[in-house]
Amino acid sequence: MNNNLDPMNIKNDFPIFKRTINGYPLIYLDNAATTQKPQSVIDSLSSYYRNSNANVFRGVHTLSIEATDLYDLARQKVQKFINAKNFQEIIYTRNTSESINLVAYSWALKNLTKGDKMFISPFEHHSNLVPWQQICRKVGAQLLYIPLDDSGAIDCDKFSSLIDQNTKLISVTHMSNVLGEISPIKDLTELAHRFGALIMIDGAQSVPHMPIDVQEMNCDFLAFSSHKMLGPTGIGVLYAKKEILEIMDPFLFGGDMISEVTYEDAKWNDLPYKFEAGTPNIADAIATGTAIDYLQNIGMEKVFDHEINLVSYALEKFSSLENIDILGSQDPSLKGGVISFNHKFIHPHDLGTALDRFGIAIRTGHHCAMPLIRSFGLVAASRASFYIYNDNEDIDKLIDSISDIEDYFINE
Amino acid sequence: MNNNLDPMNIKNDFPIFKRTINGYPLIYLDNAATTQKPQSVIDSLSSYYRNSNANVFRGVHTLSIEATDLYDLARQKVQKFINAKNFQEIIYTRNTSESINLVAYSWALKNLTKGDKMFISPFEHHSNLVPWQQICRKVGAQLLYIPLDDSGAIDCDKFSSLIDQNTKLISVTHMSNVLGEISPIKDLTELAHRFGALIMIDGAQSVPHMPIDVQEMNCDFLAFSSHKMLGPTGIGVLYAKKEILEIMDPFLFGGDMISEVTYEDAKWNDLPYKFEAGTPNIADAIATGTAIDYLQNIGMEKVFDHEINLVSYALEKFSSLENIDILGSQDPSLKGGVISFNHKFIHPHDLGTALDRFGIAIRTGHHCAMPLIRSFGLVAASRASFYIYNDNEDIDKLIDSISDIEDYFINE
Amino acid sequence: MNEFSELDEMYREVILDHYHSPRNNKSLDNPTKEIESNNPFCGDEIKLQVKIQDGIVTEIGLSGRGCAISQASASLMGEALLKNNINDSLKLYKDFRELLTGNLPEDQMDDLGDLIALEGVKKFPIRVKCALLSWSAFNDLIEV
Amino acid sequence: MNEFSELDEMYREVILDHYHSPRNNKSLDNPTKEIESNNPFCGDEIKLQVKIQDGIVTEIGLSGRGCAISQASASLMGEALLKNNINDSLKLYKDFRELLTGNLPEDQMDDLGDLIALEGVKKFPIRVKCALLSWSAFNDLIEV
Ligand SMILES: Cc1ncc(COP(=O)(O)O)c(C=O)c1O
Ligand SMILES: Cc1ncc(COP(=O)(O)O)c(C=O)c1O
Repeated sequence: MNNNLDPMNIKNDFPIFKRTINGYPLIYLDNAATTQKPQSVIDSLSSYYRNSNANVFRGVHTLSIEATDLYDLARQKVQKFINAKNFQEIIYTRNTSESINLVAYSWALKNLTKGDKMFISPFEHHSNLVPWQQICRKVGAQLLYIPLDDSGAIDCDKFSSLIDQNTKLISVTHMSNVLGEISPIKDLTELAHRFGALIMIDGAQSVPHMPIDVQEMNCDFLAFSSHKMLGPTGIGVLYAKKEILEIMDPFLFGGDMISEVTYEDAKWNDLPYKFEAGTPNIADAIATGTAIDYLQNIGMEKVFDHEINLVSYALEKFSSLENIDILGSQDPSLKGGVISFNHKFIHPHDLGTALDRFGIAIRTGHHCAMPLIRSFGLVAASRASFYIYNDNEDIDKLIDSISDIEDYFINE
Repeated sequence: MNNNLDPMNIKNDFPIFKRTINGYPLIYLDNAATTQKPQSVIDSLSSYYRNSNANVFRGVHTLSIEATDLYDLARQKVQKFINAKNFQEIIYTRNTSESINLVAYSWALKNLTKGDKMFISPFEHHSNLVPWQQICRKVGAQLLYIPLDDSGAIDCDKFSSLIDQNTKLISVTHMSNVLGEISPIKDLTELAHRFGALIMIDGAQSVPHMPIDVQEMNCDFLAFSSHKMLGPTGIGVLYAKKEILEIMDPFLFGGDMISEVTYEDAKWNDLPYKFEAGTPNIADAIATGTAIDYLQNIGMEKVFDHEINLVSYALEKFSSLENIDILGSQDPSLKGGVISFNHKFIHPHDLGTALDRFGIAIRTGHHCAMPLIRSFGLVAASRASFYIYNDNEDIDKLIDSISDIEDYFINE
Repeated sequence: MNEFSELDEMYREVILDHYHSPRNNKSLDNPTKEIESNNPFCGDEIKLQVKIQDGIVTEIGLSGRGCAISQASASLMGEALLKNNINDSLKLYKDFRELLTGNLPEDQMDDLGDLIALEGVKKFPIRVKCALLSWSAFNDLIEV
Repeated sequence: MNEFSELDEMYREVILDHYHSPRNNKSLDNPTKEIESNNPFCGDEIKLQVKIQDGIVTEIGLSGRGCAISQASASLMGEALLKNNINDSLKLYKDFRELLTGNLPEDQMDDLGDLIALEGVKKFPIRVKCALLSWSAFNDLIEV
């Protein structure tokens, strides 16, 4: 028991669970969209603004020095969290979407040309799909999809016969925000590098939920969002290998990303600052460090194990509901803590509205993955996604409530 | 008296003034870099994360609906604050720098071509300079500088003989973050429009300090940052006229900015969402609304008057220090609450470090306006900049401390 | 259970009935006009066909998929349009929209007939779009 | 005033003296090597010229502008370099840098001579760059 995390204890650290929804205690199962925040993260924000708020860099006054130190320290925490080799490899952005756009604009626009190929998977969130549609169209490159096997999983064998020397980039989600399925990153990375292509990992759903070691993964780029891992909204990260960042052009221009400016020209600042224009999101960067402290205090192995346990339990429970179809694999060993499902007779929006009456928050709709949802013959689906404060009881309540709602919508 | 704001009372709303710096009460004169935050803004962040945190749009559960409502309401507050005609004209960005880059990428890259001209002033912050250097170089347009008169102010007469039909864009700071001087926006806007050019206003230093009415100003774009107006870091605004936004291409691609996506193509969402990719900075947008509430409760006329009074008082006081040169105009009627100065014998960094011993925070360096600082024959300068919580006593202490420091550095 | 009493305000019996047994659920061979409309965000889809004679809707074909509210609203709309003058129906649309998004005066509510069953949707603002999808499709059909 | 006692740790008398009367403040006609270096962020500038004979710095020319720390440190460096073996001076740089950014053992401090006057800068980490500007210029001058 000592080796598992204790969701009840954890829930106490999250003030939002003190509130009720329609008279019910909140059961929050929308973690793939954004997670709740522990008191320590909220305190980190107030403490910064109450005690140390100032603009960073170059200030010689105490507040500015304190703010700069806190800001740098937070970046070191991010670096250690994903085991990046260098401090300079951690770039702050607004969110995963901006991290991907940064690579699209600063790397791909320059390095993809007519006739080149790039691959993504059919599971991508719009954020790892739409930027590439645009870039490939602009430069005349081909945007291709990694093939799937009969079970609907990424097929590396088939893929290895499609990838070639003209392939310059693979960008693939580490874990699908719809299906929860985990991509074979290791094989894909090896394949990419064998053909001289770079590989970008959309880690929005993986970094918050499992141990990540970018040196071991050997990926070239990794993107993730703080708000999906207990941190505040408005801040995300792009990890990239230093040697790649060094030859990339800056993306946004302005204060802090330059070292010298004349009326005619400008020189870029060192990494990581070269990619961070204007006053950074100081407070949220610092609070991201606090979120990482919280997660590391638990341990990312435990986080992952806990979610696997939850998803196994949930899959088993769901199998008792005969009108429910699970999207994608039902093998918990292939999945993180995300389950999307469809009710044969109740539309996701009706189900979502009804569950909300019981205080249960699930997500319904296309989950920013329209083409994937359509590939299941659907236009919308329901999704329950878990995190450290969820427990089996939450799942029991979800299943029981769905049964009650079935009675209401179907039998009445 | 009733008609003036009361800085002592206001100071009580800002928890940071309870702390001491090196044993002294904090005297914060670095407001052009970033301002301090009232308790209400800090509370707004915690309250959001404690009670309503969820991802916005499309969610049918209570938290998501609440978060979306709060997020939309905040945008309405911004809209009213600058008197924009439409909700759709308010785009959230990270900061002023990103707002300017958005226009550079989405408007200028498409609408400027070889042989075109654009003008900026010699007073620009790097954020309103470096993006244009890059864009103009890329498209082969000329980046030109609005001429100054003998007093060093923008010379609209001379300018009117330089601007022509090939001029496509003027981008100019409303108030210089170094000199505090206010640009003749009205004349520049008329000139721009007479020649069919658009005009962008860098409002980073004006929107926080004076009443702004974009309809009356008739500018095409306006950029500003929340962190310089009592709000949190990590959020800024681009205002643009709806008809211009409508024909602009999106900038960042991803979730939330699309309405429909297939594996091959995507359709853009309506304004303002078309320009906001990925999970927005929800909490900081909401807190920006709270900052606006605070400012509007005082009244922006009063804020402006207060700063003019402070700057008049400070200029008078500074004239008693014989070794100090004020940069730019000394006429308080031309300036907002910013004074940059240079000590004949004490380097800004030594002065800044020494003032910090007395709890006084000023900024020293190039203030992200290197070419302007160099045009004064300097490489660094000192800057005191004011806001609603500053009073004459702060200025007295600044001046007295500078005298003491002079004794230390010069006579010893 | 009392959670359902709140839900009942939105999902009245007549709505569930129309959802489960949509009226005019067919395809017309030679419609005067037809339109397809969808809300990509939630995936509601509606196809509306009408035969019009002398300003009167004489036949209606409806199909679609989506949530109970969008599908029931379409079915209820079909009944309201049928055999009615188009201009009267446009006026009905305006009143119905006002009911859900504004403040329709009590005395005008009577004219809405069965449509009043959807009044409870007002308490769920996020679902108002669902109730209006078919109606705005009808409006587009006529205006264009 | 006691604020100045803290400042005194950084701005010792010897530093202010070197700041006000920089040593070797001249331009050499035929330097063996010369370098210009600056810190664009704070605007400190330094120009260093050396004449070198048999591995020994025989003459030195220094000029620049900037804060008291950067200019005094340059002046102090000039005195330390003059008539000294280049390799010894590079070793001195390493020790000096260690003094300000790391933890130089007590027993090695003696070798620093007058440079120890800058020890107080350590308490103001943001100013360490100022103290090291001239030294890293020297390092670049030799290494390149
Ligand atoms: C005039 C002016 N423009 C632009 C900026 C850039 O603002 P931000 O750093 O918030 O992007 C500043 C702030 O330093 C400024 O003073
Ligand atoms: C797999 C995946 N990629 C990208 C994103 C986009 O993240 P954000 O909205 O924080 O930019 C998400 C979040 O919804 C996601 O789940």
